[in-house]
Amino acid sequence: MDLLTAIQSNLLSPAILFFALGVFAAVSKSDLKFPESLYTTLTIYLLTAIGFKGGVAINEAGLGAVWLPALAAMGLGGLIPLWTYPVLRKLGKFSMADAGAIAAHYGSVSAVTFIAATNFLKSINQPYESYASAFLAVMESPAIIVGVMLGKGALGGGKFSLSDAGVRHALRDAVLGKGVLLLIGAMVIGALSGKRGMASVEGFFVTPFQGVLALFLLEMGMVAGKRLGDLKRVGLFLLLFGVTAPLVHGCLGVLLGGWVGLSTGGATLLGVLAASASYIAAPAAVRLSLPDANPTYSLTAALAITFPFNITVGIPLFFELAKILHA
Amino acid sequence: MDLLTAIQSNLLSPAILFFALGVFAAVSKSDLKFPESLYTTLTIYLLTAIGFKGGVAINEAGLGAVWLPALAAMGLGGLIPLWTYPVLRKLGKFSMADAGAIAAHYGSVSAVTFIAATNFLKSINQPYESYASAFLAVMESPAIIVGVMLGKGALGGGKFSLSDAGVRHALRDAVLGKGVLLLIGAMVIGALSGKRGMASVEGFFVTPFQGVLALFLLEMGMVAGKRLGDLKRVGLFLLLFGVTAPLVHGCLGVLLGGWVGLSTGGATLLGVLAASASYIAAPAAVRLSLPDANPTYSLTAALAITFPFNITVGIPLFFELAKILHA
Amino acid sequence: MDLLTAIQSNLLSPAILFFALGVFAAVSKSDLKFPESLYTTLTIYLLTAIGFKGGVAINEAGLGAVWLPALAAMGLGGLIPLWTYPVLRKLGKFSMADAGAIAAHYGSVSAVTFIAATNFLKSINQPYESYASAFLAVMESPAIIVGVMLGKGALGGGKFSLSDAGVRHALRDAVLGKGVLLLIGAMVIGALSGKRGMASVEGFFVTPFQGVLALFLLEMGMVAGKRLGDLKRVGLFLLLFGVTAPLVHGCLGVLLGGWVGLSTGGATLLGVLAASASYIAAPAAVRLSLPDANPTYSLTAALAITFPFNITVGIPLFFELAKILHA
Amino acid sequence: MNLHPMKLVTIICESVLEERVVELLRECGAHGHTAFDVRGSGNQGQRSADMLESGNVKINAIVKPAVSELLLQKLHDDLFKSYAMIAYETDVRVLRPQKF
Amino acid sequence: MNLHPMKLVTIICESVLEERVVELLRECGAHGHTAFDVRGSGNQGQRSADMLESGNVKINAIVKPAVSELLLQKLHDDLFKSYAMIAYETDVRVLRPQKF
Amino acid sequence: MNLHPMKLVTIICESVLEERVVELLRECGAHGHTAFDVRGSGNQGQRSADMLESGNVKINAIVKPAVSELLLQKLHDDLFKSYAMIAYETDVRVLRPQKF
Ligand SMILES: Nc1ncnc2c1ncn2[C@@H]1O[C@H](COP(=O)(O)O)[C@@H](O)[C@H]1O
Ligand SMILES: Nc1ncnc2c1ncn2[C@@H]1O[C@H](COP(=O)(O)O)[C@@H](O)[C@H]1O
Ligand SMILES: Nc1ncnc2c1ncn2[C@@H]1O[C@H](COP(=O)(O)O)[C@@H](O)[C@H]1O
Ligand code: NA
Ligand code: NA
Ligand code: NA
Repeated sequence: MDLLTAIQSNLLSPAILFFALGVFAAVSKSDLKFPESLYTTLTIYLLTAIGFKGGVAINEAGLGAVWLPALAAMGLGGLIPLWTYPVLRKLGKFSMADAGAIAAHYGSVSAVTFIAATNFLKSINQPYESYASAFLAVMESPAIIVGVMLGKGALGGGKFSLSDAGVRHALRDAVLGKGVLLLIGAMVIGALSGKRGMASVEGFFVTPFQGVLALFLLEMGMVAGKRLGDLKRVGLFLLLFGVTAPLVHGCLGVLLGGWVGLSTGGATLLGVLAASASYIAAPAAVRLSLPDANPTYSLTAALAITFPFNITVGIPLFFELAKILHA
Repeated sequence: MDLLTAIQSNLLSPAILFFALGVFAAVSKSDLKFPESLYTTLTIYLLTAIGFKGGVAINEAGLGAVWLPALAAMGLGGLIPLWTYPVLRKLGKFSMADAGAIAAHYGSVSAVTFIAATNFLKSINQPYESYASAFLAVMESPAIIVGVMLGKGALGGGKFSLSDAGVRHALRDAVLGKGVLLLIGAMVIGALSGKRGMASVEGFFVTPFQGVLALFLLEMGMVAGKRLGDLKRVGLFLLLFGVTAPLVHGCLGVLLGGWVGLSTGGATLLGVLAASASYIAAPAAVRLSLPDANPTYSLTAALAITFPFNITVGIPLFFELAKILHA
Repeated sequence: MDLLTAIQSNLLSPAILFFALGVFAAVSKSDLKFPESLYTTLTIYLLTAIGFKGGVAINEAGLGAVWLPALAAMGLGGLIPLWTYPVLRKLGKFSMADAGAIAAHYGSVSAVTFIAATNFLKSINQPYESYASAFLAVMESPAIIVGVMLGKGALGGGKFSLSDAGVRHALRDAVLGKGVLLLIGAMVIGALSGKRGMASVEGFFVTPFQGVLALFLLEMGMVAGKRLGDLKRVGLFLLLFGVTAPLVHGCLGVLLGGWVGLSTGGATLLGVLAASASYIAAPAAVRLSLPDANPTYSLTAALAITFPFNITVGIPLFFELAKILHA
Repeated sequence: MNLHPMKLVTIICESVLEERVVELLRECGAHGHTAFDVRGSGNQGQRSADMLESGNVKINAIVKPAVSELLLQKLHDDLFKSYAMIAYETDVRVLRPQKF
Repeated sequence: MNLHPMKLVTIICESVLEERVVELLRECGAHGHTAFDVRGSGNQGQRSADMLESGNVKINAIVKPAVSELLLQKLHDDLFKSYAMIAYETDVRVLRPQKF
Repeated sequence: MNLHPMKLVTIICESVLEERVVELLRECGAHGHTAFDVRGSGNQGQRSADMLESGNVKINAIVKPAVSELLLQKLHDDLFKSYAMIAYETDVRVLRPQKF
């Protein structure tokens, strides 16, 4: 299967099509509206399921196989803001706060993009390290901390201080936020209960999983669609950044994945993680600690540009790259 | 299986029994209460699932097989108000607004009644055209538009006007309301992703489907049960109408179904659709565009009379009729 | 498998581990929060599913097999307050209202503890009477009524009166509350629709059941964890009571189960029911009818002491006891 | 336009009380009410709304001044002592006084 | 600190009306609004919020006194007769008057 | 019956701020609060409540007049500039003044 076939087959998967339907619903101003609690419920389900499955995989593969690539993933996440921040400052002319905020979002990761990538690999029967959700878990926080410090000017001797109530709340959210807690918690549970545990809860965490993702992407499509109107306001530079950054970071991730010994599937996933931008953990933490950053910039770029780019074109692209690398 | 056995087996299905439990809960004033978001969530699930399955069926059958019966279904829906309106005006002595409102509800369709009918057919192993949910999708709007125009006196030179804010909102809701959007959207997705798509989301859209319907009918039972108290207020005429209209329209639908070449199962479904009265799309649209219509009339008739009649007696009845017709 | 292995295997089941994760989330003040409607939704699901399955089992076993143990269970529930009340009054120095309230909670039962016990038995392939959920249904109300009467001083000629609005509402909730209604309602439905009904809704009420329980226990863990801070306030006596009462009642239940002819699994379940303390039906009914009772006492004891004790240590313990008894 | 003064009575209490409070409202002469679920904290600790049993509800009723006085008195006498709750009165103006 | 008097207009109506009422608010000159779903009872019976179609919504807007008057008048003329709804005005004080 | 005047402070702000605002309330001397999730629109656009991150919360606290003043001042100084939010004060009357 070449790149075009891969992209096409990806575009015709129910999950992606439901995302498109959501965008359409938002743009056409339909009265379709998800109940406010459904978004959170689906998030909890997806994070728990992906964490649990990853834990069962760790139980089987052993921690020995996981620590090196996980460390590499974590490092990559923490480093990404270090080059995106100056680019945003110099080329994008963003304020310190805005540049730090955007850098934090792009260094952190998107769980749903990751899940869409595992679905893509499954649909084409491409094996991958199922413990890869451990990378997702460890990549969420570091970039947020680095990005916030950059945005506060801490590296230039600025005013990053733990006595600031916003920073304190933000740090706690970055390290112990619901995303990390559910992912790592469910992972530990999966690792402890192993195959026998999986057998008992498979009918909930595995059987309906892909369908739930499709429903969630319908809602994500509506959320992203409502942000399309903001595209004009964020400016051309950020539009370009929203596509270039995932391309660059995705390639880096794939390379790093190959280098630390991941399979074609695993390297694809690390690429996808690096390419993805957070819209759950990062927005809340950044909003609290960098109040002067305009959330429209980071959220619109992450949700309305990078997320759709990754789930439609990015995933098959990084997969093709991983294949070439392993050939 | 003769009519009585069919009715009896239908009455003992979990879905119908859960509906009865819901009515009991409402009537006995139990403190059972579904969270406000659960009703909407279940609606979204049922509409998406039924649409998606229909789309996969269209993908297999080809649009060529679908368009004629779909067109017939649509026509039937649009025509029903044309005779129910004068009946309600002349015999029922209803005001123009009320007659138009009720006509709109009875021309439009009830997704849950349709789903209960497919479950009935499945439970007796009766095959049917699985693309029949396309009929459901196209029958929702036309009757609403016709009924509202009648209620506004448009056909008698009255004041139906697009500059009326209520009418504008109502038209948009009728054509692009969440019901139609989810049904048609999921149908297109099913048609595009086909069998491969179905394989991936089957564990969500098919496996738990009948159980979710049972839970939804529990809630519907509570909603209908709360309306039982209004039965006195709507008058004897509407009580009779709530049973006669589905009988007449159901027979019409079965006949039309046979005429356009549907199987016994398919004709049953078209009959059920014609017999059913809307309580999702129609109430909102009608409320906005015919504010002087008393919603107690249309909602009580649709929910507390016609809906229970159809899911208990109507479905097996129309099935028997379809069998006779095809024998 | 001896007691320690049983306890250990129970502690490593996903459900128990998710409970621990919930406690951790609450204690660490993570921002993880379940949407307010999710708790209710999961409760409705669990009660309906367990009731329905029990009904199907009754359909198979016949009412003849069920009535004697059910009556015994009901009697046990109603009697428990008769000795816990004086103990709480004399040894615990509680006020009449408080002693009655706590007695009502401990005589009534916890559906989730029961479900966790059936899961434990299933995971070790121990058969049990699947109609045992009938015991759960009949044990909920009697203790509440007895406890409230005791708390009102009715047995000492006190002021228990049906003209008290609180008592009236409470009685209705105890007898017709959502817990009883869903359990008994679903049970009747299961008994009426039997195996054929089960076949149609199995994908919803059985397949994902254990996973849903795990998710619910995550939330229960958070609820219990938030109450840990109240442990100091309830005093040492209640801490001891929260562990001693389930031990005593659990043994009684197992003995009674053996005596009325239940299998090892069934006797275990009756023990678990007797040992469990209510935190759904009892709190609401008691709050309305014994307003002077401090809900912190009963809820903290039931939720933060007895519930965790039962699902971790109690269940395997009562199972071992039942085994010894049947050996 | 003619606005008429009325009293808005607000009651925030344990969810289990909703039905009783609404009954009380009717008895005192209120012709309607509005309710919704809230979370909160007060003397009796935090009330989190995750279980109905430990959640709060906020109930509003627009009533004539005399009704407000009666209502607050009754709440005080019957419920204030035993339950986690607060109640307060606000001045509002409405268009159709006969409705309340 | 300088607090400025404003009017808080509250509208409780059938959920289907939300969009129209918000449009009306804008037309009358409100610069913002807040909305949430409620249940309630009134002249037109109980409204339970289990179906959107039979639920209520509560809409708040802080506006200048002149806007409040215009708004209530419009609600009265356009919607009061046909729909289950109430509206009322309260005096409030804000810090940044130019915002409203 | 003896009603005592109090101030009701209402804050409508981004959901992420809830914890900070409640802390601030305590610091300024409020003895309780009530909160619930809302949607709305204002200067900073529409806030839809589908994601916590873009939702609003409405926080109420009944406090003594002095506390209200302090609170509004603090909100103004610490949060108004950077966040989507409004705050206002209403006069209310309560039965048990010592509770607030
Ligand atoms: N000062 C206050 N301001 C606003 N709401 C309050 C206040 N005090 C109490 N409440 C609400 O009333 C409920 C019961 O209060 P309490 O009886 O003090 O525990 C609390 O959970 C809050 O929702
Ligand atoms: N007196 C009242 N106090 C508070 N809310 C009311 C009152 N009357 C009506 N409402 C609310 O307004 C809605 C519509 O009222 P109505 O048009 O009287 O049926 C009701 O469902 C209640 O939510
Ligand atoms: N005039 C207003 N009336 C009622 N609520 C408002 C008003 N202005 C703003 N809000 C609420 O406060 C939130 C933040 O406002 P803003 O900072 O203006 O975007 C909005 O999302 C609304 O929920
Ligand atoms: Na990234
Ligand atoms: Na119809
Ligand atoms: Na018990």
